[in-house]
Amino acid sequence: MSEMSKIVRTISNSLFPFIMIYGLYVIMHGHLTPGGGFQGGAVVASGCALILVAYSSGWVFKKVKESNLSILESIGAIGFISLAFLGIGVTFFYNFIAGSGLLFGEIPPVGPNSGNLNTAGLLPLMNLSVGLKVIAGLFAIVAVMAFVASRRMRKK
Amino acid sequence: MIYNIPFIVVVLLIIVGLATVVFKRNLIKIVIGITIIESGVNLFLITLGYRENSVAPIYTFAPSTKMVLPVPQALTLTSIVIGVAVMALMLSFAIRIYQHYGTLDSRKIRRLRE
Amino acid sequence: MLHTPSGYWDPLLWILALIVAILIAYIIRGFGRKDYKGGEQSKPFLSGMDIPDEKELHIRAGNIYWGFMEGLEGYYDIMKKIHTGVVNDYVAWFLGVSALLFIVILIVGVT
Amino acid sequence: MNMNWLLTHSPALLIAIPLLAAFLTPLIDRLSKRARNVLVLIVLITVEVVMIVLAWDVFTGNTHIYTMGASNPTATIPVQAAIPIRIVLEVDGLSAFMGLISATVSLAAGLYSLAFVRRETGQGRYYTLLLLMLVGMLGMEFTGDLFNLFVFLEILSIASAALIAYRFYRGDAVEGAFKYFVISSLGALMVLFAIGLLYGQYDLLNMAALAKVMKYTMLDKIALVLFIAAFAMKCGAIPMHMWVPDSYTVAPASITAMLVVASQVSLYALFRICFSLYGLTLDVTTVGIIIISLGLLSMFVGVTMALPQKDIKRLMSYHAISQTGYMLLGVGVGLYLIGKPEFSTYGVVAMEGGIFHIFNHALYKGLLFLTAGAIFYKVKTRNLNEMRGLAHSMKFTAIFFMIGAFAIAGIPPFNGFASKLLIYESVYCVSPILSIIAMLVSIITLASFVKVFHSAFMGPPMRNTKEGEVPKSMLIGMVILTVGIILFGLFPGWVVDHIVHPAAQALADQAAYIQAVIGG
Repeated sequence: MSEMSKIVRTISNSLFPFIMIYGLYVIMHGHLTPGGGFQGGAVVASGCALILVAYSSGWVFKKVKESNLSILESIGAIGFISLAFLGIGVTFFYNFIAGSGLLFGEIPPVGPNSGNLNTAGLLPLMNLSVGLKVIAGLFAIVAVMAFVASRRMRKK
Repeated sequence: MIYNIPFIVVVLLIIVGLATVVFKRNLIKIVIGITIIESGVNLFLITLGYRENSVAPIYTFAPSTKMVLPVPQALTLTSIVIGVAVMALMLSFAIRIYQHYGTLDSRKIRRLRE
Repeated sequence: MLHTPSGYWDPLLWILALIVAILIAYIIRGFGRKDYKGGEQSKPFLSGMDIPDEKELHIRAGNIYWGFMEGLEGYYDIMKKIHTGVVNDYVAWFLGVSALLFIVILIVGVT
Repeated sequence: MNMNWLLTHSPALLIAIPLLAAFLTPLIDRLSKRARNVLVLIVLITVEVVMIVLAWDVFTGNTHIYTMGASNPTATIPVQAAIPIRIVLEVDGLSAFMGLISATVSLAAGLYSLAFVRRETGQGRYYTLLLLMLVGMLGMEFTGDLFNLFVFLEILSIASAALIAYRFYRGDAVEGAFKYFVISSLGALMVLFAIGLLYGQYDLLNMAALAKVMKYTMLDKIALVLFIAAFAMKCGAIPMHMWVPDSYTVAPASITAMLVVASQVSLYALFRICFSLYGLTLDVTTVGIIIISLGLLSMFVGVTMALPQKDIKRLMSYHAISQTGYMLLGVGVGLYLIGKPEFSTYGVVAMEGGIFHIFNHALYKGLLFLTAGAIFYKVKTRNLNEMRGLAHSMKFTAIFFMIGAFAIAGIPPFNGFASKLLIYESVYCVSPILSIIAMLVSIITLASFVKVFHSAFMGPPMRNTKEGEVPKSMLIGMVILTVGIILFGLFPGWVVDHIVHPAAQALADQAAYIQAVIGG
């Protein structure tokens, strides 16, 4: 896959930050609104895929190494399971931060409210680590597939 | 009757997907068939979660009416996540098979038989 | 000891019996002639043909049970034809069996 | 960290520890290969030890319940609700029994892999996927929740498909993986559809709570058909068996041993659905006959197809199908007789035979596949026509192979005989023909292993092969399984009384299963 025209590149350049911010918003607000780690991660990864399509997979692989992506992916997964492990004093997956007043530890008010980001305990942290895993994983999948396909085309 | 339309679509999607998997010979089309079946099943799950005159289970400025139980939505999401992994792995198998066999025709990809 | 509906099974007892049987066989062997050194009778005989050197003789896997396979040729032809190696056919078999199970369970269940 | 704490949390720990280690392996792999191997081994041994401790407690009569994220592990029903809505793990006799099998075979396969895949690339991911397979198996065995069953089923199939294609530079490996994956994801989707059907009617996903309100309506029957078809396909029952020889043949030998257990886990899911979920509401005669006939077909066709094979692993995969038939037969007879007066005498024994055979099968079939891998490691071919005289250089492998072959053919005093004896003597109650076919299949099994032994190990030594035995770690992997075979063969009475009987009892007693989760 070679580089696309300047128009495509410019437009994807200007779209990319918005897609990123929207994806990160979805990850961050996972415990309040529909969405969460996977959905936001998929949005961010699709933004990365847009860059991939606009600028050829070879260019992307000069900037990002596939092995680094898999490290990020492992860290995301380890983070998720470690957070679950932290609650093992009570039960596995026990939400010990909720209602404790720590980060994300406020007790949400009962009934309709405006949505306080600083609630829900472990859930936002888990959303973050799942988001990290999904961004790295999906981007690696798309990038590797594009890279293999483009190498194949060049051979012909 | 109107509430049954999603279920009819579910059955149609699953039948189309199964027909694709059985009758299409191209590996990529087989993968597409599996994905269509998966969409049918996902639609089925999400339809089960529908309740008339209820709102989505989001607390932000929600009117104080009935909310739906978000379990079917959670199931559908999980199944979508799994579906992504399945599709990615199948497609990478298809790429590898194309590299080795030079074809995607399932009738020619049969070194293992008897 | 393992109890079954009509008896029991004890491997230790079985091993004991095996040892006794081996002992008896060894004793019987002791009655044989000590001075027997082999000869023409101990060589393999194949319709009077020359036997190739024993070190080169090995029947390969494809030739073992040839007669059995020949006898059941019709069965094996069908079974090998069924296993086509085409992935669509595998799925078709799965769906066919599901359909059969549907018919059996739903119809038998109604009556 | 005292014993009680460990026992309470062990169901969750058994799934969580390998899961955490699975994602740690690729990171540690970058630092040092040796550290990675040590980590994998430590985790596998830990899982085995914790599993034995847990299983011992379960076999003495305590069913373990674990509710994820609850304030108390046994609080299955939250205060605000009347039904179990959290993820519940339920470890009863049969779960613990299957968990023991998975942990043991994984340990053997992990040890074996250390030398077996030493020359391949991407070993970090190999061990990740191996541990994920273990997670998938244990999860499927322990879960008390239908949707979780589906999730772990998919984890198991994705990890196994990726491992079947591990030698991706060979075209046939990828082909086998693709075929396996298409059919298994189709089966998993059917399972998901069936779960949706049940959820739509009862608004429940917990198996015990579902079992309590199960009415066996038309939709329940449709769901049952989908469950039976999908899980019978996953365990390789005959008309849907084609993926088994294709994928078992091309996978690395250690993974094939794991795949055998993965198939047994699908069998477990089939039995769990039939006995614990549907139970007596089921039309037991019809479903029993279906499972018995699937078993008979698998036994007979599997063994006859094994006889003419020239590929050593393909031959063994057909035997795996045939041995699965014994389990289907034994437990199918149990299902057929349940609720009838003969159940307490013949039915229980048939189920014990079928369940005991699962463990035996995992041990000796795992061992046989590992020896086949050792042969492949040495001579670089799977074709039986091209090998001969291997006993000259691989004495230990030859002995292990003989033990495995005797055990699978049901020669006393090895373990295969004990479980087959139970099956022969009890299925006689339904029809004498069943016993006769079972014995006939055993004889043909012996015949085909005589063929393998003759063509691979006997005869003059091969030229162009290196002298000497396979590396030590591979031998240790085989020794673990061999010791299991011999111990189970010598003390079958003890094993049946203390391990198999609780498992069969847990399967047959649906009321206890329900009560353990929702009480009353």
